[in-house]
Amino acid sequence: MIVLSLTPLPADTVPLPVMLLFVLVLSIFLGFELIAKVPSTLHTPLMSGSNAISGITIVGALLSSGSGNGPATTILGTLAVAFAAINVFGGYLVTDRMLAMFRKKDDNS
Amino acid sequence: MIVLSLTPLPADTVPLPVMLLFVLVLSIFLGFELIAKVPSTLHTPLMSGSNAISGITIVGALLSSGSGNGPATTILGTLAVAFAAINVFGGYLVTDRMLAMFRKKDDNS
Amino acid sequence: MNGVVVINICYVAAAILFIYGLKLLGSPATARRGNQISSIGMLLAVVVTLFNRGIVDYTWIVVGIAVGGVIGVIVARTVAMTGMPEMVAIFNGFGGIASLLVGWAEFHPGRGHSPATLVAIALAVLIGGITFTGSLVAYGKLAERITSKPILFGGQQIVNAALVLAVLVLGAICCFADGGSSPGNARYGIFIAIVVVSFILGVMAVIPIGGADMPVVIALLNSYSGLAACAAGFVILNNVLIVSGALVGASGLILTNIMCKAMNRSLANVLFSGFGSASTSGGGSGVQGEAKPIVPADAYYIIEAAQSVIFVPGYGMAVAQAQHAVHELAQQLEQNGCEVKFAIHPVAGRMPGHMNVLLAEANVPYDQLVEPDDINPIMETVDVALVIGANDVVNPAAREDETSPIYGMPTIDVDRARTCIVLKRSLNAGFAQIENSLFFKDNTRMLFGDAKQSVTSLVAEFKGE
Amino acid sequence: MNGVVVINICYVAAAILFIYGLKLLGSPATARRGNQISSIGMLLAVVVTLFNRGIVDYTWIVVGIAVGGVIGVIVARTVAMTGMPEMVAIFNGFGGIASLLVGWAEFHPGRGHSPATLVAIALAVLIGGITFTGSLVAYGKLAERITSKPILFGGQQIVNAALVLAVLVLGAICCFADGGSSPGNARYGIFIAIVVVSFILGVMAVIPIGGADMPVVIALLNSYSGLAACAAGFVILNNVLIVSGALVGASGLILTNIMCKAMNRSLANVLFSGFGSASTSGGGSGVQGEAKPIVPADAYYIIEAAQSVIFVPGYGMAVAQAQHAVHELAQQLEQNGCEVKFAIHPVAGRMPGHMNVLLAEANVPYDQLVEPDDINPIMETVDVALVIGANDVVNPAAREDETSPIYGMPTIDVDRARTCIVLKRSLNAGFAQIENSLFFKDNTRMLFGDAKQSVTSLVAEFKGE
Ligand SMILES: NC(=O)c1ccc[n+]([C@@H]2O[C@H](COP(=O)([O-])OP(=O)(O)OC[C@H]3O[C@@H](n4cnc5c(N)ncnc54)[C@H](OP(=O)(O)O)[C@@H]3O)[C@@H](O)[C@H]2O)c1
Ligand SMILES: NC(=O)c1ccc[n+]([C@@H]2O[C@H](COP(=O)([O-])OP(=O)(O)OC[C@H]3O[C@@H](n4cnc5c(N)ncnc54)[C@H](OP(=O)(O)O)[C@@H]3O)[C@@H](O)[C@H]2O)c1
Repeated sequence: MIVLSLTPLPADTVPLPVMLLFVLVLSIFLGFELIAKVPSTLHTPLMSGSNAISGITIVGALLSSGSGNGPATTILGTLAVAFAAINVFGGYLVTDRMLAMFRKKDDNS
Repeated sequence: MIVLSLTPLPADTVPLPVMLLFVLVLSIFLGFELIAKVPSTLHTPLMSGSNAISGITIVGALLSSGSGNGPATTILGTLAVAFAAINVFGGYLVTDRMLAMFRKKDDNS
Repeated sequence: MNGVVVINICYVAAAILFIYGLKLLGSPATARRGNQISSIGMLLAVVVTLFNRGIVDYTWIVVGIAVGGVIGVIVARTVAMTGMPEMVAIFNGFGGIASLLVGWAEFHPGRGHSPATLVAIALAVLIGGITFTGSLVAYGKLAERITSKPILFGGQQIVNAALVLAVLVLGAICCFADGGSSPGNARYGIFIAIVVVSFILGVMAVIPIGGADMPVVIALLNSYSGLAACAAGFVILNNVLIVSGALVGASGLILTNIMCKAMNRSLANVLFSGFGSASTSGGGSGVQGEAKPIVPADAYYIIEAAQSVIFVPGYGMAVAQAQHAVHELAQQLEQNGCEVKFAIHPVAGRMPGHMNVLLAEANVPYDQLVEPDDINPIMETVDVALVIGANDVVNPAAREDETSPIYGMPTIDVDRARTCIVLKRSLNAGFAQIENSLFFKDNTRMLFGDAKQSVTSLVAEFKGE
Repeated sequence: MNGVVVINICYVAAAILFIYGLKLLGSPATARRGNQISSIGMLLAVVVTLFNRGIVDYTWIVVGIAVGGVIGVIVARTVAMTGMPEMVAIFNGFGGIASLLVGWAEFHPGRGHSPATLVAIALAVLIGGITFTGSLVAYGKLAERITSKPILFGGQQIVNAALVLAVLVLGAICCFADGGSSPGNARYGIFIAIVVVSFILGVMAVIPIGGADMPVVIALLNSYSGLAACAAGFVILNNVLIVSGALVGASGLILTNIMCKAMNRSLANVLFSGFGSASTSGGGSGVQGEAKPIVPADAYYIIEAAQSVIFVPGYGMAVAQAQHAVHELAQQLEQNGCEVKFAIHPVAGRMPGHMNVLLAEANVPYDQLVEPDDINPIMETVDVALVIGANDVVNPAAREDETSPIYGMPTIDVDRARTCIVLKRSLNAGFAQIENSLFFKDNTRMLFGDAKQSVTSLVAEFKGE
């Protein structure tokens, strides 16, 4: 009764790009839901905050910059690291600076 | 200057279970955002509708039922198909029946 | 692009349809289309699966779908709107058992599994099993096939703890012993033991919970049936199961949470306190004063003169099937120049949104329905509050009596309306088994009798005019 | 569990932190914590990446982070709140160029790529390049380093179409010729051509758009910078880039959409119509009647007697840096027993939420801010509307004049307040270059002069009492 078989279920082989597509689609939906809830008061910090998040491309930049794949890759990667780092540091800090200013009625006067 | 290397970037090998975990996490967040928006008027259809969606396990059931991996697997799989099909057919139909009854003021009287 | 890629892209599309369908469920105007879109997603997922080259024989698939489909269609066509809670309960169970069987079938082929897959199988079986028997018990309690009182016995805690321990130990052995490489009879025995213990656990988890709390249990089991599908998704490494399971899991949890908040109780209190057992029940009639009965003819004079009337339906409206008569009365009142609203408490009836569905069935437009937060602030301006078979959700004890078990629960404060007319058969308590001081207030009148009959007589008075 | 699994689980955690951070941005009370949580996610993503065994040399990484970090910190510390729009514009550009460089570096190593990867690289370069130069032009227009008028020339459409065609052809050759197997000099040349054309496209896309529409462009470019990161994520097959990129992409698109709605124009109209070019501008002063000027002393008597005052700030408040003075005046009015609110139009100023940030900087509590939908219905009950350097967002032509280019745009209807006092330097038009009939209404008084000076004189009148 017990048959030894290794029937290849398709999912065993879900191709990585398809999985990434799945992640993309879910993130887009989630992004719309989350951001639609941000009140207009916070739209400027939202923009500078998403500047900072778009600096995530630094992850790819680090891999190139440190890969040791010859000077061209290193130069391009290092430039990318620098630009992305401006976004990350500048974006988060300026957002924090702005948000620190938002107060409710009872917090002041 | 051009070096032929095949530096293994880690991402090339993102393990499938980790990808699935990623999908799970994103779906949970998305689920909470979406369902928190369903008004209380629709909570009963929401429950029967999610009954229907949980019938998605029929996908796994089909693979077992039709796998030809011996009678035990076929029986278990076929039972699973039947139960899941009850959920799918019953869930969607009853939800539709309910939702067809919801009317705005100007639709009637 | 090979077949596997196409199949998987279709699964992505199916998941998108589920998500988009749920999004449309956010408004009554688009909800029906949302449900249809979701069902197209399901169709797509099923159809592409049939193209999987792992499937060699379609005979039993057809049989399974036919049997399940016919049963599903019949149930969906025939179930009464008042029977929704029971139907949802039993369907949750079917979802759970299906996931359990998928895990079992995957365990069965006799091939070795990685520990990770074995963990996923064990979770699918455990959650699926608990969901299955738990849902059957919940169904039995709701349908009053078994007592709706909490079933408590000595040493219950100890038995439960032993069961949980057993399932953990069995699970660990099943998943990690000798790396899962060989199936073996011993392992199979352990597996079957896990199945059995899961079933027992499901029963034990639900019997100590009183019938009034079944809606919470059902929502929780709904969530579990989603999690079981998720676990099955990790077993067969399939995305769409994981996404859908997570959506259902989130849905059940949110509803559970909403109900607990509406009852001002914690989930732990609902699950473990034996709320509503003999010891807490009060039962019986008027010890707090004298209730003032009224006959339909007199009630008619009151509502006929009213400028604004709110209806507050409760479980009794479902029992009496009075929703159509209620709508007729509302129309008579409106023709009479009176402003009519329906105030719906989130836990009125026996499941979330229960009253909304019944009123929708009776053609009451949903924009005439208001929530407690909207109506309570202007309750003083309401001439007559007509309570149709509601009890716990209008109990002023929640505001006034700190010793009451429901103290702090948000209610519809009908006692603050100018006049309140309560339609029920007796002075008996509601499902929470708590006395209701509303019945003895000065501005309350009791219109005894079956809700449908009482409402019909009121309609007759209007028509007789 | 090996290192790769750990690294990838950390990426999942980083994505969760980004998502949770954005969720907390949903309320001003939790927004700051949300931003901090998001930054922890970024830190986590960077740190685990450093553990990647593909990284063999940290020298240039340290240099890059140090240079970028120092510049970022300095900019963040020194930028004035009124300079936010310019800063966001230029940062978008940096995000775009970083993604372009990542794609380029990945193309460079001289190894073969699959067509799928080449497509991802081409997209990262294309979107990144457009974002970069487009943002620089937008920055220039906002900072008025280049003319803020639309730059239009004959044959523009044809040039643009040719560029788009060129990039498509080049992209197709680069990705699909000989299966991408060899890098080769020819392919590299084509790749560089794509980079160059992307840069030109970015410039061409933004120059025909007028300065008043730059906020929309910036939000759209914000979205693009996210999409570029997404594409880079497909290049290096990394989840966290895809998730974050999608979040940013959604954010930019939603803001774009909100602004277009608030202006009652379609996105296509904003991008392609050359709105605000010389031909549509009206310029100049009063042809519609006579404006009634007022001096601060008289304005003081009006507001001193008012029971309720709303402030309607616009871009002129930012130019005059008048926010602190405005808050002081509001406090004086409140001490005087008057009810004060700030009505903020969604496109007042030069970016969404611009006025909110300035008022927050001046310590105005955010619960004193109201939206047009809240204040318009009760405008008749407002004694005085004080318009501080706003123009287009209070233009009654949007309601009254069907021929006006802004007809149908929702405004703050200050002309329906009992009295309206407008603080600006002249009768000149606002950024949309449209006449404003508000200035000539019976109940409008013009308090000419720099907004800060005018407000300060009003405060002085109060204090002089
Ligand atoms: N809906 C949910 O999701 C949910 C969730 C969790 C818990 N619950 C619980 O369920 C209860 C719901 O409250 P509720 O106010 O709707 O109902 P209830 O408190 O259970 O009271 C229903 C009342 O209806 C009356 N009734 C029964 N049959 C009737 C008939 N044919 N004609 C007229 N009256 C009839 C009964 O009184 P007589 O016997 O005197 O006629 C009874 O007191 C609450 O305790 C709530 O906590 C609900
Ligand atoms: N915020 C956004 O997100 C966004 C997005 C897209 C488009 N826009 C556009 O930007 C415009 C925003 O409207 P708005 O009403 O805020 O501004 P506006 O229409 O641009 O008008 C600003 C007014 O401020 C006055 N002003 C300038 N400097 C001043 C000073 N130092 N003291 C006093 N007054 C001064 C100017 O008049 P004088 O020269 O006479 O002083 C000018 O008319 C709209 O056209 C909108 O469509 C904004």
